[in-house]
Amino acid sequence: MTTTRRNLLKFVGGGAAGALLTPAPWRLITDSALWSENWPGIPRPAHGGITARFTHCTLCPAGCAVRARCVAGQPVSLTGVKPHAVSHGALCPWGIAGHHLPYHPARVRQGPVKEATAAVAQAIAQRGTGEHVAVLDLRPGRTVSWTHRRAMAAINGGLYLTPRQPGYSIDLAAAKTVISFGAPLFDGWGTPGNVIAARSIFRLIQIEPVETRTAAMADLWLPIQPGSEFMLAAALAGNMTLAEAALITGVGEQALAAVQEAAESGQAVVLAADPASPLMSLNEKYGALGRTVVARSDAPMPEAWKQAAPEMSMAAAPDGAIRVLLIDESLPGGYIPWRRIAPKLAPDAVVVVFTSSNDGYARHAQFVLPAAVYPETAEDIGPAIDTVAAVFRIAAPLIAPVVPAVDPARFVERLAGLPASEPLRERAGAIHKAGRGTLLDYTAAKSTPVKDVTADNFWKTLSQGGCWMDDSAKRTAPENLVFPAAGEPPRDERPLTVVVAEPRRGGLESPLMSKLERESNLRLAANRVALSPDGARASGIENGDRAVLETAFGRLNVVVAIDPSVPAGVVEVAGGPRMADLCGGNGRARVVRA
Amino acid sequence: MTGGKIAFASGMLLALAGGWLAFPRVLYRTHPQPVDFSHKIHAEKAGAKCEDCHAFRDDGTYAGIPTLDKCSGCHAAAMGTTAEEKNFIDRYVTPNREPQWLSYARQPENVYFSHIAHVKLGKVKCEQCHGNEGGAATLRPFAQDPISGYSRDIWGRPVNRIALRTEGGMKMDDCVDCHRRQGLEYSCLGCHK
Amino acid sequence: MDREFIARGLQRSSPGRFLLWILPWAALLAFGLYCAGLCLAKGLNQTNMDNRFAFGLWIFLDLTVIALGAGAFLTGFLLYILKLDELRAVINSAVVIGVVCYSGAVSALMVDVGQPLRSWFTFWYPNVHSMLTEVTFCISCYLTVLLIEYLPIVLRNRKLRDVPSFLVFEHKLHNLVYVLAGVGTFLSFFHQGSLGGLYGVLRGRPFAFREGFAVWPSTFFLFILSAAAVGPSFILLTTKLVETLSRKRLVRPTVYSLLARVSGLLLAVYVLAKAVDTLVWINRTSPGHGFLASQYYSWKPFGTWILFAEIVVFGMLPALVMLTPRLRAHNGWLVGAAAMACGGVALNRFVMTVQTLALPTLSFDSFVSYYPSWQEVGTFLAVVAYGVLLYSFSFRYFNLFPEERELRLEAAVHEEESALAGRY
Amino acid sequence: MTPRKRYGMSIDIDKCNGCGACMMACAVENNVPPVPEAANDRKGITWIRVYRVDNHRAYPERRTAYVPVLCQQCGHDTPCVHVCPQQAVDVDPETGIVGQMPERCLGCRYCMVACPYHARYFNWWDPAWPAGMEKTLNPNVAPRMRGVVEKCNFCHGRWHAAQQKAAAAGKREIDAADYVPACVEACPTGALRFGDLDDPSTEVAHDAARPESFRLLEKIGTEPKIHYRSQRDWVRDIANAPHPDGKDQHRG
Repeated sequence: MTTTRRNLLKFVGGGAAGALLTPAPWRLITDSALWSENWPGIPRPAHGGITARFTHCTLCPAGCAVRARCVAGQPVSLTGVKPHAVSHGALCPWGIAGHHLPYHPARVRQGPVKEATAAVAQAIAQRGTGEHVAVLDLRPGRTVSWTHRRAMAAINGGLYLTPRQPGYSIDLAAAKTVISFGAPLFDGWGTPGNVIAARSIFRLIQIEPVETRTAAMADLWLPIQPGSEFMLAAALAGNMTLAEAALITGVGEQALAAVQEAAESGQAVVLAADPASPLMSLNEKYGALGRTVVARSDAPMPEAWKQAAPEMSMAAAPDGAIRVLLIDESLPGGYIPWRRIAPKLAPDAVVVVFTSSNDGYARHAQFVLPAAVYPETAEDIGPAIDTVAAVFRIAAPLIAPVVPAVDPARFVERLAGLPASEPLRERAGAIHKAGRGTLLDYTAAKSTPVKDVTADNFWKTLSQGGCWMDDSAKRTAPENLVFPAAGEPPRDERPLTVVVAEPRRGGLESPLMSKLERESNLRLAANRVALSPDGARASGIENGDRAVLETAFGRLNVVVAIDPSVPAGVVEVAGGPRMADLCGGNGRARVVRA
Repeated sequence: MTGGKIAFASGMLLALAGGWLAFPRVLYRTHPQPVDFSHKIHAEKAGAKCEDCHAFRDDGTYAGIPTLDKCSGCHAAAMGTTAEEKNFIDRYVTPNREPQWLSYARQPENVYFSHIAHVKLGKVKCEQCHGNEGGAATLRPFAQDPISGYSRDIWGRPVNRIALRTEGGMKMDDCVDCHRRQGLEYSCLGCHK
Repeated sequence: MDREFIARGLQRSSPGRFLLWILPWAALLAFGLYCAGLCLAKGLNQTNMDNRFAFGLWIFLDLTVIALGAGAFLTGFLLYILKLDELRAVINSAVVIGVVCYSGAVSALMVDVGQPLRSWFTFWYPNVHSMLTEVTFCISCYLTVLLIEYLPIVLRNRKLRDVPSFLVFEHKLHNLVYVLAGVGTFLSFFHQGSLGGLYGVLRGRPFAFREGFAVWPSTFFLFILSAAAVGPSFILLTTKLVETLSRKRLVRPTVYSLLARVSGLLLAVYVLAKAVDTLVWINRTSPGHGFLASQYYSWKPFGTWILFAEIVVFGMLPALVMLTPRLRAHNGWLVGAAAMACGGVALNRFVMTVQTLALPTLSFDSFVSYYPSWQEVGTFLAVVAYGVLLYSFSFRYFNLFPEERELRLEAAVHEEESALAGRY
Repeated sequence: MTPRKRYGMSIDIDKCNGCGACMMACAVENNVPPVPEAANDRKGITWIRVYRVDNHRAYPERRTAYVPVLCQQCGHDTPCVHVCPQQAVDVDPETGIVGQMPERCLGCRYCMVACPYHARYFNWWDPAWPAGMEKTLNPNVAPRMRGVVEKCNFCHGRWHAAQQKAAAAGKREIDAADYVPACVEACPTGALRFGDLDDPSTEVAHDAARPESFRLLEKIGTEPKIHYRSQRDWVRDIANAPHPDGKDQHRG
């Protein structure tokens, strides 16, 4: 037999025919289809025993009780704890995905700890007379806040700065009518479960220019001309006729009369988006002070802690005199625009921020040190605006820290030369000693009076995500409640009023928030603004266009959504540090096509 | 002309031989188990039953292959004289390192299989699916299909997919056979996740 | 070398000129294959399709191309079963067009699915209720039939004929043509229909949903009719095009006339059926599902003009032209009408695929639009380039038009005669 | 054998404040990855999606409501089931749940075209979690791969877990309290309820029978098992076919 081309072809043909009669090709076809189930990049969830662990959410002052479903110890999903006296088993979308934060790709993972320590020490040593060391605590009222305050008291010229605090609590259950001037009741104002549980009791009148989630849930929504809230308040206070107010606010006279009637029919409370707003003074008229607006109560604390620096607002701090500013941004809180802070700094000031996010003060500080995030550390949560009885609840860590984080309290303690302490434990001891209130043990699903619990068990239960709650005391009116008078807004020729329709605290949020912000349009993403069809047309902007939001303080690149529910002359934005730096509350802005 | 026929036939024969004889051998990649564990010895000498080591957790999930602490309970020091035991103690027990057992029966991620439902409600014996693993004196090598990544026990044994008798096993066909016989076959998501 | 493959008695351009013609198409094909490769390697995120526009350019291409390729089965049917012998002049060309269209469509589909490795599941675990199963089975079977029909054309190549066994094989295949034509017709009926059924069964898309007979919605029959109607038109068009490009006469005018008559007749029947179907749908089917037909046409740019264009401008008009002997005899009218008929079917497929998806179904949906990405367009162009190339090679090396040689001889004789006549 | 169930959901639109907790809980429970930056609201995967709907009036008369839309689990002539060419979609006769098998799916997307509720989602990208975040995946649900379709299956992983729990207790029938989808569990306002529609004692069966209850696109005859309700006339109108007016809303 000779090897010809033809024979070679026949050989190959025979081979092909033969191969088809073997399992090989068929098996390869099926195997490759199975390979598509397992091709690289598809992660395999870890398996293991399933347990429930408990903690409290630290993402906002609400501090909702959290039940974590853990697989082999690792939390894989979070739910509320029901039944719960305050949080009622509810969690907000941020809280539901809180266990993703340690793995956030944008997290601050490392920082110049040594350099920052040296620079701070040097600045303290070299500071001139009248120059201060200050801590800015974005979430005052926590136990570590007291550490900060004690440390600042120990340092000569130490200041303890905080954002403006309400200084009162709201007992929603005591209200029959809630007149809300843009307070985002259903979107971050208080404890979600508490607001929802109280919702069936009160009638909600929401006064704000755009239909936010809260306005959509209100019994009555009054779409008001942006910026004219004080006129409406003046009319309610009787300082202006309803007809005049109707003309200015754009709210019909009848609607105003209805609000007035509801407000005066008893048990009304006025709430405002800014808890320190002058609008809150209407509560005096409606007799809400001491009934709905009540004094805040704090959990007992060790006597020794009272040696602490007083809370000071940023405005009260002396100009150009802060040589060292330590910003505790480990938990997101009320962001103070940088333009209010910058004038307070000395020319060669050292600014250190403890944070997990690059979005806040990290943009302004010299030293950015990584802070731990929820649920990595044990800490307590300051009081929420709508909890009346004092509470002490600990966010028990659910996972080991993913990055080497710096504890701001330890840093400040060391700076002040205070001995290292276990403040949470000390405070738990003080609470136990006071002997009041009840201990909620989520693991055992029971509550026990504190006096029936040993100190050790009390601490053990708390440190596993338990909660202490004070007995309901007699409501008293808040003391020293002073609301500043309404100031004149600065003149600004820009055509649009900025309305923050999407409250946002800043800080990290789960990457899965893309479901709400990009994969659907349920929430306004940080880089998006909404314009009315008319407003967009005036600027020559189409839906989805890139544009620049321009205010007196700067510019921001945004994507525009056109939304007929936005009134003309308004640009809806999402809150957050960048927006706060750009315009603060209700500024004026212009949107220009990019 | 005959030359052509011979060429055709020889090509065919070669392919047939390759496909039927060589292919099944090269398809699977075998890996030895980290320790040559003898189920037989443990069953006979220690009188262990399957569920003594392969236990359920409190929540009803199946814990699978026991972890090292279960072994260390008895084997903190050598109990016998075999080299394999000494090896096991030196390499795993003393340094407290988990042996990386290769599970013959690990189902694909997309399979939901509840041991407790089968054992407790269905009264299925371990051997019915796993075969007489408990009586084996030695651990056979772990054979894996490198393309699909699945163990030979759960996917594609025998390679020609012709089974003369319906036997217990852990392939989807085996599951479906048994469920179908008992009228317990409803939907994909009954057993997939 | 090249010469040896070209049939005797046929004149083809020089290899250089042919290469010049091939090169741009080959470049386009290469670019298209790159695009398709991107889609396969990186996934369908390379396209502009999305959850709302889950079908895009490629499905439109598949539906259109398969409708245009219907000439293959219809010509076979008319020639072998109904014995319209004139069509022998275009049958080979029709088969090549069929092969081009069907293999192109199948290749595009392979890129279009998210998991091509699992495409055989449809054969192994078929869901017999799915129109797509019917489509897959019939198209793959019919593509096999087409390839078998294509084989004799290849084997009759001048060089390949040298192999005696090929010739024997070719002869045997040739005896099968009647069977193949029958099977092809049967299969084509079903997959053209089920391609229509694909949309007609969509209860959730009242714009596409139609009632029908037994398991088949009316679109099933409309698609068969419309595909059959434009098949001959497309053959007519391609033949005219090849005649223009190669500057040769390939078939006799009577063939064109016949193709136009068939096309016109079927188109007329289709337009009638489509009109009746539309009326039933507007007045009964759609309102029965809670959807007023008027709302479909209130979303710009899809006004009622599209319905008018589909039925009257690109349906009735070309049908009338092709059925009128005087107009049909005029080359411009003839080609124009055939082109319009093809355009009409493309428009119909566009409406079925694109408009169906663009329209909202829920009251809070918005009307959505979609523009294909360059990767999608590239893949689309690859199919076109592949078609042009396959057809060009087939035309060069195989005898696609049996009358070509006779016509050339006739022309030569005619030229001689007129030359003679001129001399005297 | 256990008696057959017909699981369904009731949604009180008047209670929904559009917070999005259900969407987050769903993605967490079902191992749905976050999408790449390039994705928009038409390429993402949200098994449950809350739409903003409005009354088509201009500001200040405009009013908004939030409507969570998930797979409506059609009970009759289920559009996606009979279009799938390879039986990757089926209805479980025991539970009435429409199931999707990603491993069987070819990715042809015909089912997505068939679904009038846009409740089916395609994996346009390879699933990708930020490094470390894959530790938070739920072991009861298998992650999907690129190129397949997925959708809500009433948290079938939870159904499995409930079954396993019942089996551990030696029971064949699950405890109703053990099987609640993640969205229902997460809803802070209690707008979502879940249960057996065939059991008249359940809250959902009661809700479904209320006069203000409606289903989306009921007229097309697919018998969806998600029952919405609202006291507001204009909200109930969303059940019907779209009107072309007032459709310039882009954030819905």
